[in-house]
Amino acid sequence: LREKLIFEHSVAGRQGYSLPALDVPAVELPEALNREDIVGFPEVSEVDVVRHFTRLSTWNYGLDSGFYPLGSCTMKYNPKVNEAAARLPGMSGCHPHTPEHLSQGALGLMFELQQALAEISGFDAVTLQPAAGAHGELAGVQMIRAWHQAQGRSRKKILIPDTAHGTNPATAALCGYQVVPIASGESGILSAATVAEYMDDDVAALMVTNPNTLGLFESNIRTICDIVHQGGGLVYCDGANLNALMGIARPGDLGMDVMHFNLHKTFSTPHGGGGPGAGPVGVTEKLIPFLPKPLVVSDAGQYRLNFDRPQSIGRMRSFYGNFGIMLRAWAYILTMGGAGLKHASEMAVLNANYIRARLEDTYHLPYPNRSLHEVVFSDKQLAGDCHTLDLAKRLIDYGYHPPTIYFPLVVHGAIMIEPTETESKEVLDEFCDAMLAIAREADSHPELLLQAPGLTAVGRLDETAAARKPQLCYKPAE
Amino acid sequence: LREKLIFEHSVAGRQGYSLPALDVPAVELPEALNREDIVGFPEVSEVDVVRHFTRLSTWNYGLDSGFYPLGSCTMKYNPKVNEAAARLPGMSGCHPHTPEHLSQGALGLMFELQQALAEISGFDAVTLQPAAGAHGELAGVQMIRAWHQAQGRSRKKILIPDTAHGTNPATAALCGYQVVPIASGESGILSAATVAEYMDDDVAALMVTNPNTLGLFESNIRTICDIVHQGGGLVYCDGANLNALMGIARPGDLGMDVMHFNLHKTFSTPHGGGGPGAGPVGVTEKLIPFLPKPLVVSDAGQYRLNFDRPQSIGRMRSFYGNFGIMLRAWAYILTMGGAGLKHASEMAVLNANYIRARLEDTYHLPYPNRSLHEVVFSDKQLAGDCHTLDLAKRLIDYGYHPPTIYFPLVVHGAIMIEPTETESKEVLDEFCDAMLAIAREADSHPELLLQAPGLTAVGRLDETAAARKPQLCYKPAE
Amino acid sequence: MRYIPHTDDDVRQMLATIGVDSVTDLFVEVPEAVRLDRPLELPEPMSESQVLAEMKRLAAQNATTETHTIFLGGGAYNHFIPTVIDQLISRSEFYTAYTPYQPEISQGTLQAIYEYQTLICQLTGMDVSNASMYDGASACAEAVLMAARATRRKKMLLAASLHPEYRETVATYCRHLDIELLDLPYLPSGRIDQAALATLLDTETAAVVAGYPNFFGVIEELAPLAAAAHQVGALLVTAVAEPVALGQIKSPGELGADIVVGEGQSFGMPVSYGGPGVGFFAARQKTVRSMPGRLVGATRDKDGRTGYVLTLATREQHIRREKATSNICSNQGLCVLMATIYLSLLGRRGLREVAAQNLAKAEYAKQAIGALPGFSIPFSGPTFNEFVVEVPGDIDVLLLKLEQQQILAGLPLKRYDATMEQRLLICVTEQNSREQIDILVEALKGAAA
Amino acid sequence: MRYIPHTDDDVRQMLATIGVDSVTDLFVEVPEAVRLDRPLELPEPMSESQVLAEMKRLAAQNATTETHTIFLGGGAYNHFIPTVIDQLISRSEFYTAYTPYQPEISQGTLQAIYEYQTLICQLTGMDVSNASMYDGASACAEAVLMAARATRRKKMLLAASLHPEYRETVATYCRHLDIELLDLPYLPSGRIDQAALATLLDTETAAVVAGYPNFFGVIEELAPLAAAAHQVGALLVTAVAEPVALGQIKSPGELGADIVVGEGQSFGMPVSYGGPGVGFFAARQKTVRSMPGRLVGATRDKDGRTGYVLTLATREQHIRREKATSNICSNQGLCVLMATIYLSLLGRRGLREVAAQNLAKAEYAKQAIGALPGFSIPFSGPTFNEFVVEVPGDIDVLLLKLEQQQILAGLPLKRYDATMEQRLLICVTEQNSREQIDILVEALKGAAA
Repeated sequence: LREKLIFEHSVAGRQGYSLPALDVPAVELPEALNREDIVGFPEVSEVDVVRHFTRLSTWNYGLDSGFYPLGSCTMKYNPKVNEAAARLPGMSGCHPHTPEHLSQGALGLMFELQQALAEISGFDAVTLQPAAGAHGELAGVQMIRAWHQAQGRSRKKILIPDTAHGTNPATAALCGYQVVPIASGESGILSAATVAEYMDDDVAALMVTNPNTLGLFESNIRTICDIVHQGGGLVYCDGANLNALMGIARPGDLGMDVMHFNLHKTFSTPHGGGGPGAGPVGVTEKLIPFLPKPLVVSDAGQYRLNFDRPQSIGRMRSFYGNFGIMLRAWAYILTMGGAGLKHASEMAVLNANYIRARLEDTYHLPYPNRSLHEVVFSDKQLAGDCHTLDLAKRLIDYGYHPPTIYFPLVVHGAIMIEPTETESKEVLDEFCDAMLAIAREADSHPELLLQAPGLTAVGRLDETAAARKPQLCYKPAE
Repeated sequence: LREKLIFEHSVAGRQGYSLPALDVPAVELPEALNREDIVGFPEVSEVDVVRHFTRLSTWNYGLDSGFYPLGSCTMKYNPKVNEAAARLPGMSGCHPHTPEHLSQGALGLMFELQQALAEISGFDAVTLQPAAGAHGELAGVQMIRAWHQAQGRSRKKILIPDTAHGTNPATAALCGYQVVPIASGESGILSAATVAEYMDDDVAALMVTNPNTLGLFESNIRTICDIVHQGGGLVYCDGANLNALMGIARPGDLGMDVMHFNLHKTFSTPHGGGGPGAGPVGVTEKLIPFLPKPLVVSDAGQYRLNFDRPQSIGRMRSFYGNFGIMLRAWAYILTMGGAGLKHASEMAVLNANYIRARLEDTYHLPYPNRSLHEVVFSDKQLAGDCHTLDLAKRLIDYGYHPPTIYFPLVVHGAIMIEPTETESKEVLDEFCDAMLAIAREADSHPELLLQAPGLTAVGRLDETAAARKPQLCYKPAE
Repeated sequence: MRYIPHTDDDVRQMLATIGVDSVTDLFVEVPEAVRLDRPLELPEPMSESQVLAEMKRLAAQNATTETHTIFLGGGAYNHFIPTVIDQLISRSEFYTAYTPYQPEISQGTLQAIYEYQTLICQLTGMDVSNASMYDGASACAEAVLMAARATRRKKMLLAASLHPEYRETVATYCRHLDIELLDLPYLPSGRIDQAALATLLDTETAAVVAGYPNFFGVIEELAPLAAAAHQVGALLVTAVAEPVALGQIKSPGELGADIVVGEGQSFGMPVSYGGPGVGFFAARQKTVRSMPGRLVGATRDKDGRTGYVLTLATREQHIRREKATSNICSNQGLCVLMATIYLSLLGRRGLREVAAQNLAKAEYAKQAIGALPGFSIPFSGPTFNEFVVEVPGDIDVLLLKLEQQQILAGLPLKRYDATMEQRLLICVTEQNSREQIDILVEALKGAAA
Repeated sequence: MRYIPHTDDDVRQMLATIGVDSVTDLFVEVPEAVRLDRPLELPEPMSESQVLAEMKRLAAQNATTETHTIFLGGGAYNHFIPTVIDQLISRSEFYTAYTPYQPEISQGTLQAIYEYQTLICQLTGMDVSNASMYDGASACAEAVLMAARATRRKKMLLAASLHPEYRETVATYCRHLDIELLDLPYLPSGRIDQAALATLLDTETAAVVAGYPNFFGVIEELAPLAAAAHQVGALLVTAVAEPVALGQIKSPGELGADIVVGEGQSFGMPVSYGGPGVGFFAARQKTVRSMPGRLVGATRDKDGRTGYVLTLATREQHIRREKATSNICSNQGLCVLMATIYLSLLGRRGLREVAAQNLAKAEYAKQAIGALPGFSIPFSGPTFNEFVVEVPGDIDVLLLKLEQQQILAGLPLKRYDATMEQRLLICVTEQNSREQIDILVEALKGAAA
């Protein structure tokens, strides 16, 4: 059952809004400025709108619909109390230009969150301004560059292992750096020797994800950080996988200099179909002067915004960041406490290892080390013509959201599973049973995989056609 | 995909709640009173609960899912702003024992709603206490009996036409009355002569629905009321179909003495899968002393509850009624205003007549008079072995909630369609197209009807087996 | 009009299809003489923002736990409501659906009711539960009617300690049915006087109706009541206005009750100025066919899949009309769902813990207030989360003094019983912190000084 | 722990399957030396009721339209938010899903984005819109980067009347990319000085960046700017911080803009202390492949059914990594949905009516305040819903006096520009009644007297 576009529901004269009568004289703009019409905009009733988006929603799969083991995305349960907190009128209704003495609740929350994230990560200071992980990366690498400049150096290269997220090289490039890829090698983790080999006095930084995108802890990280530091460089940590380490080990203690957090991963804020998230950044002492401005500070029990930061890299966006997301993360931290966060990391790692143990005889495991919060298989042992994509689509028929596929790039046909701690053993068992059943189907009835999914609103879509002749905007038929 | 019962998700030790630590000394009850366990209760996490009920919801069909033309139920759009209003902490959080001077908002709202319902219906006073339509009927018939008693009479019979809702005779019986059914005759409406024939001095009241359950206006109602009144009886109006008459004609003006409203029908409050509703009752002057207590009154700008009502039939339930539902109805009335309510009735009648016009050549129309807000067909012209039930189930396959079926009882294989005013011409056209297509299918491919529905979580269920050996409570397998 | 989609053009086309000239022509069967010849006198229509502003204006005139510290119970209870409940009941598939007449597209509602029925059975210790009724008071009235049907007797013994609004509602329902209602007095303990019961009980007696806990918060001893009633062939009806208590006190079923009714508002519903809540109603297996209200049962479809349907409809009024077991034709669907979600979240341990906190906090308050000079606790029986206090001086003055400190100290009982003009019913739940209780105690002390 | 389902028994069984003895053994690859040897120092865990209470405590310390009459704009706007929006975005299928990587089970998100892209195109008069960016300021920075890529030039002319936070953000993004940012001054009208523009423009110039309306609420004349820019092969980038204006002012596309960015918070999102909102980004067809951010396109499945997919991913970093058009790898999904619902509800007439009310109310306020003794309106250009006022006396004292009357009168501009120490930016939307405006005017008069 197709749901029409909202534009196709439009009937001239229908309306879905109401306004109080205008209580002041109407004003006409000069003709040169005046807009007569918004051609194409829909005219629908409130009922039309409600049914339209309700129906659209039923074609989506969310965390509350079932297991969503998308690797690298930490799709943990999004607590409902956080949503209620974010909707308190005193929170959502506070204007960003409210005088500081009349927004102490908002400022206080942000200050406490900065402190808590610093404690969790082992960094000395945290900015909450960046709007997402990649935005945090950008702030982080800007700070690295600003620090080098302040030292009077202008290094040009950034080292990035092949297990990195794609945003890492993109960010480095956006800051004017040349990207030097490093191979992580057979073990899946960086060796100190490799880093030493690449390190020279044109290297501004190493960007590393820990645990990395194979779910492996970078065991040599302390030594690697020492090597980079001795070479005059800094180490950037992509914090996307912090969910494996809370209360276990702190990136700041490991020798990293900068790290972004993904509040929408580690701290349970909803993913929203692609956002909004929030990407705070933690730094060590020496980078504090370069943090974006403003920063929330506490002065004699009053919270205020400090704009007077002459060495700051400046502003990453308007206002103070995605406050609504910070608020949810703070509610999560209050709920969990320190012991609860550690327990979350432990159970996340337990869950991933359990899946690994249940599937490793059937699915090829390209890296043998003990992995942490996620596990990466390949499709090497999948029978016949069936590949990772087919497996993923077949999982949809079984009622699951597929794992991340074809990432990380170092694994051919990668299947990257991150269960998170909020899933129960029963859920994992049923999922593993499905994975094992699909492996058998690949052998006995490969067409079940190749033609999947079968129960969705649409079948596999022609992405090539979409890209070849892009249709990005609805135009009514003439 | 079956969703297990919540009990089947239970795992010992799992928990879905949290409490602050107890801040006073714990207390032990004497052993004779103390309960050790609640055997069978589930132990599940918050995530389990959220997924379980989210999945259950997807097997339901609501108004926001699509057209829901359930006759006699007035399934109009449930405005979202009313839901928001009901959730204001100052509304939902007000305790019913709050002193009157600290609950003026709640009392004021109830007073204004009483006044508005009186104006809409033409009655002299309104009680908001009854919790549902049938509860309002009970209050109404109790008042009729109390009035007769106050007059020193003890009449024993109530006249009820065969087009009445089933609750009417049940209510009369619950008040100790003997029910005398009257045939409505070929025109589908009551004739004055018939009523005169049955009227005698043992008749306490006539209970009538107007427009009646065939969607027909009781055109003789003024004369009929006169006859009943002259015979010393009263007329009860079942207000379930008020959605046809707002601003058009008022039951109080027609000569009725008592009427219940269904706020969840006429006044847009949500049906909630079967409730809660609210069933206020309006009465003429002479019945005011008998209204249930307490009643909200206004004294010099202060609202208060009047408990001092010696002739009152008493209390119908605890507290003051379903305040949360009244509040939504009041928000609806504020939104619509007088002209808006009249427009709603007009468009509801237009919609029903449009469906009638589009389907009357194909579906048998047992009563030829002009109907108002709903239209009743029969399955007489449906081909082959297909009956009303099969048509209804086939409509599910087309994406619709079926109309009311096999009611009213005077129509064999009745199909009772009430579109309400909130549906657009496009929705009605698509529905009529489906109805016409199904009529053709009944001829060409009857199995499509007989085996419907095909796309639902379960197929047609064995209701006979359910009633023969009732399983009303889950028991775990031993 | 944002809820009515008709454009002028739509109306024109539709009238043409119908074959009439104007909307007025659709109303030809409504005689001119009875038509309303003026506009309805109601407030002018408001925009959405105006409606919300008006509602906020009204809401600001009501005291709530956001503005006051509240110790009110007496049939409605301030318990914590987990956020999950509102999220789930706000799914339109639940709240915009109606009675599950078409089971194939109503399995969500039906399965939830089946789960609710099971939870109520487990909680009350009974065999069958219906799909809910309007509220505790009307459920109690229906229980009395059912007892009369089941025993074919007309005499009812209603505990004087039963919630007075339940008693009044029972009276209204029984008014015209020749059912005799007699008072069952209570002792200084606040419990039913068993000696008086022995005198009143006879083979004409249909039922004994007791609160559990009763209106004074006192926990009755049910077992002897059941034994005495059963000896003469009468039933024991138990009414539970505060079902959180059942997390800590033995189930009525275990103690011999035959029908257990009550109010479910405590299970995840806001107090909402007294409604909507939900009446629960549970009974023994043998009486299932004479139970009032809807029932949901499990069955199978043609492929053997389990599904749920409304069942035993032969008891209902749309089939048997005046011979139906009651005139109720709905249930409190969405409130049932709220209770089901609440009880699922709290579960086996959680409900017991919440109950334990209520018990402990109320006891802490009772001891402290009872020890205040001039105050006393008139009933000696064990209480759950509310208790009666005898206060010194003018009670209205006392309460006003506390209101000025933003405290609503309790429910004065004189409204229900003129002989209780010094008595206050104080309720303490898990939502009241020790600090709040201490402040109440100090405030009472100060106000009485 | 209510979010973590593991029982002790589960943990034991899972460890056995894995083949290790304890949870600690799972962390063997984390060297002992780097493990944290103490508990995290964070507040003790709170129950749900405690978390809510703490959040309410904080919320009560913030001024909002529920506590104050507010005339703040300057990049975030108090518009009425129809209730429908929150109802719909609270459906878990929307808000708990992630980026639509698997289109077959993400058609809801994808179709909504496609509708959003279309609405943005219609509103801005452009050909293509991306699936959104973080906010208006960062979208503006991305537009500058795109202009540099598209023109292969490095000189940018930024209007001094552009929102200062947009200007600062552009500066941060351009910091290390050898892009030169020059100021484009404004006239006493508050509009860009076209003579100065003529001097600054040359064939090195990549783009002219103008606010529309600008930071002072003044509506720029875009057509001459576009003409001048195009003459030297430069682009016109238009940044719209208050897109409700586009309901009443001509679209930038119609006037010749090449890239239109802006902040969508006005479209149904709460001000939320500055975030989240949504950055919109639209451009001409020919530059689609150099646009940053995600794009959704229509396509078909094997049975010919229409469906939507993320497309032109070759511009993205997960394929081209350091050669990607930007490092952005998400969009503001849920905020996009809010804007889409808002614009659908208001539609063709509604957005124009809302804009007309903003225009009229702000003009009413501007006239009244401009007429007050000692007050003046420094900029003569036409304004939309905000305007600058020059106030007499100490501005901080003035504002404090108004705060005491629960009025937040506007944004003092000295924070952004020390030369503007007497200037206040006042914003009036459809949410401010005439009565509120009259009170503001009186209060300003009184405070200055």
